[in-house]
Amino acid sequence: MSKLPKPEELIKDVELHKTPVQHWMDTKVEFKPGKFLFAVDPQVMEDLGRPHLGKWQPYEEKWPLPEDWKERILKAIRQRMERFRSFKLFMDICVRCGACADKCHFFLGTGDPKNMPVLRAELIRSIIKGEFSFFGKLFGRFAGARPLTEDVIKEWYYYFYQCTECRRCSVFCPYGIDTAEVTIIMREILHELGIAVDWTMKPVRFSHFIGNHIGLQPHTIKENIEYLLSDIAEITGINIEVPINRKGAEVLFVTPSADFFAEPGIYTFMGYVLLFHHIGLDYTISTYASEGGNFGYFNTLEFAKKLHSKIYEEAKRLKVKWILGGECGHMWRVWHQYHNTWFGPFDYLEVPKSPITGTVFEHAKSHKVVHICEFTADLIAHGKLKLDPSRNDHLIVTFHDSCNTSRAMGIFEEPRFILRHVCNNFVEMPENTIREKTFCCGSGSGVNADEYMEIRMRGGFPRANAVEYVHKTYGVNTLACICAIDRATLSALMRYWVPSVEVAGLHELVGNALIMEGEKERTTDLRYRPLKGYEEGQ
Amino acid sequence: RISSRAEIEVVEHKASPQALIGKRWGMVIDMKKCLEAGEECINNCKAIKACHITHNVPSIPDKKKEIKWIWMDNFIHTFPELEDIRLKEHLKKFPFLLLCNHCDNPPCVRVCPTKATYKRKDGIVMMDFHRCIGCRFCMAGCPYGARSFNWIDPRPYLTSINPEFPSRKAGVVEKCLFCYQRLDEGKLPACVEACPSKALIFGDLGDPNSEIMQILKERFALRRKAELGTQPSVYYLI
Amino acid sequence: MWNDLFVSILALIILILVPLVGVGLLGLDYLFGIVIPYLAFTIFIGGLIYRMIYWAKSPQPFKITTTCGQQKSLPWIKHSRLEAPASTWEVGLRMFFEVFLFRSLFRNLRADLVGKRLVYGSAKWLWLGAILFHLGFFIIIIRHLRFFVHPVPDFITLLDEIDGFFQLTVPTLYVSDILILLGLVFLLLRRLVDAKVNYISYASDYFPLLLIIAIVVSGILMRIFTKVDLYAVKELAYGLVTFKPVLPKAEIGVIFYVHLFLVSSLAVYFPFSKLVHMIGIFFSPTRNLPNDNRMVRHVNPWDYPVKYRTYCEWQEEFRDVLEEAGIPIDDDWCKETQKKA
Amino acid sequence: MLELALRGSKKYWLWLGFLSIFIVIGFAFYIKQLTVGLGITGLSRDVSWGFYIANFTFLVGVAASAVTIVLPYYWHNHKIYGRMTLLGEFLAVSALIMCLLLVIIDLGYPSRVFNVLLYPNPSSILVYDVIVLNGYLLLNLICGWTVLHSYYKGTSSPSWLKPIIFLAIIWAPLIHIVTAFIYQGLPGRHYWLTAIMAPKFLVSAFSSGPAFLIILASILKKVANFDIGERAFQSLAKTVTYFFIAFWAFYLFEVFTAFYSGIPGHKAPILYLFVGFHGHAEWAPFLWTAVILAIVGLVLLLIPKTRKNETTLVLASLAVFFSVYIEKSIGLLVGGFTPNPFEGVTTYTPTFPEVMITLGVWATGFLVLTILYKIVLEVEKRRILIHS
Ligand code: SRM
Ligand code: SRM
Ligand code: HEC
Ligand code: HEC
Ligand code: HEC
Ligand code: HEM
Ligand code: HEM
Ligand code: SF4
Ligand code: SF4
Ligand code: SF4
Ligand code: SF4
Ligand code: SF4
Ligand code: SF4
Ligand code: SF4
Ligand code: SF4
Repeated sequence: MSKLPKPEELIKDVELHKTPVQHWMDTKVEFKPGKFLFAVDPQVMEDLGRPHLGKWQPYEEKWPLPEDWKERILKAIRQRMERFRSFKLFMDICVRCGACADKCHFFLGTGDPKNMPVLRAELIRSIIKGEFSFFGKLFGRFAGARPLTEDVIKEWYYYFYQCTECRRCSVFCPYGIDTAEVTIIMREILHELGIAVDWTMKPVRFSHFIGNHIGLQPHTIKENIEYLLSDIAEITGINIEVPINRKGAEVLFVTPSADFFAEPGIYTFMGYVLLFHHIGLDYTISTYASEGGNFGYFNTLEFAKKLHSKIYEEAKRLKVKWILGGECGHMWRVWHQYHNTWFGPFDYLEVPKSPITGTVFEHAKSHKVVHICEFTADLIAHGKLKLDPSRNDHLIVTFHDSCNTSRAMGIFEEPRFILRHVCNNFVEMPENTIREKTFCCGSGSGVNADEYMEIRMRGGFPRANAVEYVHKTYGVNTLACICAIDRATLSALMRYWVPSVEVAGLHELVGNALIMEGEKERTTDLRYRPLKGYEEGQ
Repeated sequence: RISSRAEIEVVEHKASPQALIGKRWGMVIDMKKCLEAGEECINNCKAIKACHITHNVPSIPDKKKEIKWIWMDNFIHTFPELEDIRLKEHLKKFPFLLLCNHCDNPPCVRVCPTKATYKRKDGIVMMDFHRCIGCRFCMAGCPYGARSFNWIDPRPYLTSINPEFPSRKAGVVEKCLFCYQRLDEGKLPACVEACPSKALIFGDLGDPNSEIMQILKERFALRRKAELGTQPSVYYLI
Repeated sequence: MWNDLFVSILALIILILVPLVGVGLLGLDYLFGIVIPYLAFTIFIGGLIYRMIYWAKSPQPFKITTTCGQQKSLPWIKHSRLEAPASTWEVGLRMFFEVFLFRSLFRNLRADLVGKRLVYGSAKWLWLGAILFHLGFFIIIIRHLRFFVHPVPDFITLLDEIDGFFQLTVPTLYVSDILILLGLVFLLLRRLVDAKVNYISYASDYFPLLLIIAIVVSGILMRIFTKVDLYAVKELAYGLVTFKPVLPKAEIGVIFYVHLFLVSSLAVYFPFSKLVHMIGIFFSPTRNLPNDNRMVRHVNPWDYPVKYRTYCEWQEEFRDVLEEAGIPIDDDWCKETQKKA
Repeated sequence: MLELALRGSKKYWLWLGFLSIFIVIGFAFYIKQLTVGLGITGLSRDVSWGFYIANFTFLVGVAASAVTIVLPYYWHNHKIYGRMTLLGEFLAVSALIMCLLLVIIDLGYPSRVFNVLLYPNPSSILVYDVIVLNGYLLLNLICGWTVLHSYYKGTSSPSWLKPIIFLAIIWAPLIHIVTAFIYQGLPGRHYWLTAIMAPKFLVSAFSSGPAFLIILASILKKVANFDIGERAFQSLAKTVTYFFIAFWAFYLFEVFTAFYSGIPGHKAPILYLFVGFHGHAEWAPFLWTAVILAIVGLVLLLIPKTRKNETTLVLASLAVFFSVYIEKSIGLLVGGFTPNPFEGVTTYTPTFPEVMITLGVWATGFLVLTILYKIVLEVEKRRILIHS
């Protein structure tokens, strides 16, 4: 991280409307510090029973690929083509119109043409043409085909981890070609050889064995929560208890484990707890299913399914009626798009119904999982919350739509509705950088590693640039979001690009604004920052 | 010259070998002869009939939509600018045959945006029905009301059809063309030929020896709205 | 880039020369007028069917709709039916807009780096060019039906009249012909001039554009300049579609055979190239699935059970710390699950 | 940016739907006119231009009037017009679209319209009019859209735009002068044959156009919460006042010339329009309405108190607008063709289909205007969006 240039210099080399003279098939990848991820520690793969290449690093000239690597890759490709119509189709129908080209934040931050989504997909499309198609073999480059070589594997490793699976490209593609889907499948294919990233595989191991990706053991979780509750008591004068692994609760609440432990997620957790106390919700959290986030998803779909199986065993065991999910992007993408297929049908759960307002969440009638924003918005709409938005007056807030909840779920209005009720100063970022056109933080999908800082800061540049704009124009000092990984990645991003902006979860702001019964006069927010009117000397 | 009027282009045309050739075609109409020919002749003017039958001119009863190439009117309407009361009184009983004047300086040609109305070298102000877009600028430009527009499909109003000459569709302007097609065949205009009293005399104003130049030399003749500078080629004898 | 363009131009020239030589010099009217069109059409239909079966054979394991608008959730929140469809009907609507109006392309933006600031401009030219080309193509195809059906249906005659409304030439030049040419030339120029698009273009991207331009130009030539005997054409075309192929006695003109041969080439090329996007768009899972994952369960046919760490295994490992922290222990559950197993 | 016009409130869509009804009806009648011919109008051999061309002439003025805002803003750096220039330019765009539609509709043979470009007659004013009108449309579209696009992107306008804006400023009076020349060069049409026609057109445009903008701006203030600012209103009001005075002064000069000289041909049209001629006075009530409106408008504009009050200002603007509309459209056309070359009077009254077709064109213009303004407002709104 020390070598990272100053923000003004980082993007100096970016050219959005010029391309190299050389054909893209002739350019090779170079693994420079700050621009690649470390390969997985073989021990991790051993523990999880997965193949691996032993100890190696990507910058090595010769990768220790197994003898039969080519056959294994081709077999894996063929198998995915049989299993995924999406993959097969996307390989056939791209017309290379280039509509997606300047939509990817990695392209905008690096200017590297292979970061144009179309070319990213072309990295594998060209192989499928070159290895499986007669005409592809015949016409070669003129038809966009090339043979599979070791360099191609390196290229895949480099570029399929420079895609955060954010789907921004898919919004603009006339056929909805989803390069994220291609990336997901290509990472799986690399896994077949044992090629994976250390930073994402360690959390997978933790999640698998301990239950959450940080490796918090049950008692540590409890201690952390108690510590947060004592803060709450100090700030609000209210003593709250958080039920853990309680059988027979109505609702199982699952959230990413970062919320128990890491700043600024812990403030969001304080917000949740205050909210549940405020309305008297009958709920429990679990130390077994203590991770909502899914790090398996960044590697293979099989891992993704493994890790989240715990949630449903826990729901069954605790005999809850339905599940409430906290703020998280990737977690919700997996929950929304895959869970019902993997774990359904859920006959042991009930159609979610808010015990406070009586609203039946019809749109979750089969899956029986509700997003916390849907839940809170419903409470506010029914006037069940006592709120004092002026307690957030020291903040000028803008909202970052997490790419996953935006483009793989479609949750846009609920968080905004909540924001408008819990704070007085809410500003939108420029139109083309929010909602379905939102930009990724640049470090999602398991690339949030320190050694990757340059790429992360480049990939996050479009998002940061939009924040910088509202910061300069309206004095925005808080970037609200509904994603736990965002809270980690955006914090780093803001420190680099727009240092005076802090990142907050949406429910942290809810927690600030909630008027609790029997509370003392609050003088600070949940982070012990003075509220407006209570600054030093007043 | 340029200051006095916008220049117009004069179009050459190819004449057939048997065609009548003139430098500047014109017409003299002797209204006295008509007067002499009597009410009967005036009410059923053979010249008008001949023209309209030859050129497939429809007879549309609605005055507002009517189409006419040659027609009769009285003195006051024909020469509104001649305010002289005694003259009015004197000429009240005269009929006047009206048609396009084939002006030497025709405003209709000047204003036509597509050159659908154009002036031939021999002085005939021509129409190209294919080119006319029906903008009716020429109608606003002509100070003599010589032009008619096909407001509706004229074909149902044809009493007889002359297959030798095209009929028009709705949307184009038309007017007397000095029987260019007959001249090409070496014949005089249909109206001239049809008048039993020879009240219409057709000839070359550019040739000082032509019949009509002789007549004009001898007799006093009127031209409509001469003060506008359009130089009409149709003269009236009274 | 120039290589790719050059190769596609070369390919096109060969395709034009073949009928010129074949019909013009060798007089192989029968081959070019009847055999090749039948063959091409067979390959076209066969190829498309093969494609569809090929795609349909792979299942779509997950419902991965791309949502570009508000999901259907609470009743008082306005649901974006088109951008996050929740029912089949809404999906149909979304597909309609995609197929006929290129809705996603309509969203297109252009990013520019102005100093240190990224700005996003509206960029609808690609959309316009694409619409001109595709809609023009569609209209031309429909209009061409007048050669193949008898009697000519009224709607085609009407389309013909509207399209040929402006009397620019005799016979009238169709407006759609001009527009499609504009669209095609724009798309080609874009490929050549826009650095990014240029970088991702192969010969197989230039070729179809050039081929279609050549088809359109030969058609316009036939209509306006080197007029061909339309009665002979209709005789031939009508014979082809009624499976009673006859070569008209009257001479049609080589240019017609060039047109027909290029069309046949396009038909053959179609199923095996990117042009299958025409069919593919209907199969696209990010667009043709409703965003109703939490309402309706989607089934993955190749789903398989996975091994994960069960509660009991986990409880065993952490029994001590759980007890120490006072978190409830659940042995009943372990017994229950073991019994089941 | 076009997509911004596709999102709007229920009222917005209702308004668009309301306009579309007129467009559809107008279009249906136009199809009828295409099949039957211009016979479905009230036009005749003697009055060969009518309601279509009358509206055309008026709208050319509205289009030209954009310059009364653009010129002070760009040339004299008149900052208070900042939020208005786009409104002016887009008003010109929609007015020109209406003009071009009306010209096409007035043609007997619209399918041959390209003959004007294929065989242009250099001595025909109409050819030049086609060029200047289309040129002005293009200029305004380019200027307006480029400025708006840079607002949208949040950048400053490109430097190549300046010369184009100045060209547009010079071009604006041209469109109206050339349109005046269509009339003013015809021999035998006494009412039109006057050198003051072009200046009169200009001053009428410079009064009715800004008056229309005042009305539009006050509507925008009500329905879209878009305020051009008090000073901009007053600036516009002054423009309207000066030019409106000039307009009626010019008219009176013409009346003086006709009646002092006593030339019958010159008097006749004016007599016909106001008091009757040969027993015909079909349009006198309209012309007198125009006069009354003019007086009302002028009084409201000249009294500082009523000029400064927005309600009375809008009333005054409405009076000015309709006063000019009556005189310049129908008065001008009917006056020009009456009496006819035979000193007779053929009365002209627009028919129902004619009026509906014209309404359809106005509705189309308003539709275009609404959409363009909607985009402007959306872009403006996105520039400032603090929720409080
Ligand atoms: C091409 C040509 C036939 C040929 O084989 O030569 C022709 C072709 C047609 N004429 Fe003509 N006319 C042709 C010479 C004439 C002539 C003779 C001449 O030009 O010397 C006339 C009479 C004089 C004149 O110029 O008007 C003539 C007067 C008409 C008319 C009646 C005028 C009108 O517009 O109403 C029609 C009827 C029509 O337009 O539907 C007509 C109609 C047509 C139609 C639409 C066929 C029809 O009968 O409905 C043909 C399409 C023309 C187009 O431009 O769209 N054609 N037509 C001749 C073209 C000459 C040229 O280019 O100018
Ligand atoms: C469609 C129609 C005009 C219309 O707008 O109504 C028409 C349209 C043309 N005719 Fe015709 N003719 C049309 C009726 C006729 C007729 C019959 C009639 O007058 O009712 C004739 C005379 C009969 C005959 O067989 O001679 C006719 C004799 C011609 C000729 C002269 C052929 C000859 O050798 O005598 C041409 C010139 C040519 O072929 O180059 C011609 C040429 C044309 C052309 C190709 C114009 C040209 O300059 O070459 C027009 C074709 C436009 C197209 O492709 O759509 N058209 N043409 C007429 C069909 C009406 C119908 O009800 O069928
Ligand atoms: C029942 C009468 C009828 C018969 C039989 C008929 N046609 Fe036609 N055909 C028409 C009519 C009517 C049209 C005009 C359609 C149009 O406007 O395009 C037409 C149009 C055509 C055209 C298109 C001309 C154009 O440019 O639009 C061709 C070519 C043609 N016919 C050829 C043939 C041939 C070849 C046959 C015999 C196999 C045939 N026709 C039999 C009535 C007939
Ligand atoms: C220097 C003397 C002079 C002044 C000052 C003057 N005019 Fe004139 N005006 C003339 C002359 C000379 C003509 C005749 C020109 C012609 O016939 O083309 C004329 C013609 C006109 C005509 C055209 C009459 C026609 O039908 O051709 C109008 C209208 C007119 N003036 C109005 C005005 C107005 C309004 C003003 C003041 C703003 C004005 N004049 C100031 C000298 C003057
Ligand atoms: C204050 C009133 C006024 C304005 C504004 C005005 N004019 Fe004039 N203009 C006149 C008057 C009055 C005449 C008539 C004088 C004459 O006939 O010589 C005239 C005459 C003309 C003539 C000469 C006509 C002829 O036949 O002699 C031209 C050309 C002309 N104006 C152009 C313009 C142009 C171009 C503009 C605007 C850009 C303009 N005018 C603006 C008052 C005005
Ligand atoms: C359902 C029908 C179709 C749809 C929805 C469709 C849609 C699209 C879209 C959205 C594009 C991208 C925009 C562009 O680059 O122009 C495109 C490109 C293209 N389409 Fe289609 N298309 C269809 C049918 C066809 C057909 C029938 C053909 C021709 C034979 C065709 C040929 C092409 C070509 C050549 C391109 C690439 C243009 C370029 O190079 O930029 N399409 N199509
Ligand atoms: C991909 C399919 C095709 C395309 C894009 C195409 C395009 C065109 C175009 C643009 C024209 C100019 C005139 C017009 O627009 O109607 C034309 C004319 C023509 N085409 Fe095609 N064409 C295609 C297929 C065919 C086929 C299969 C035939 C065979 C019967 C054919 C026969 C003709 C003929 C005879 C003309 C002259 C028409 C006239 O003069 O009116 N075309 N074509
Ligand atoms: S937008 Fe879609 S079709 Fe176009 S280049 Fe990108 S992936 Fe291919
Ligand atoms: S999914 Fe996101 S990161 Fe991946 S290529 Fe598309 S835009 Fe880029
Ligand atoms: S962390 Fe948030 S912004 Fe980043 S990739 Fe994930 S969802 Fe997108
Ligand atoms: S012109 Fe001839 S026919 Fe006609 S009224 Fe006079 S004399 Fe009779
Ligand atoms: S009389 Fe009228 S139509 Fe005839 S030439 Fe003169 S101006 Fe033209
Ligand atoms: S109506 Fe026809 S002839 Fe008259 S001016 Fe217009 S185009 Fe020319
Ligand atoms: S000269 Fe010919 S066209 Fe003219 S009026 Fe006489 S007959 Fe008719
Ligand atoms: S009355 Fe006067 S202005 Fe009219 S035409 Fe005659 S001289 Fe000219």
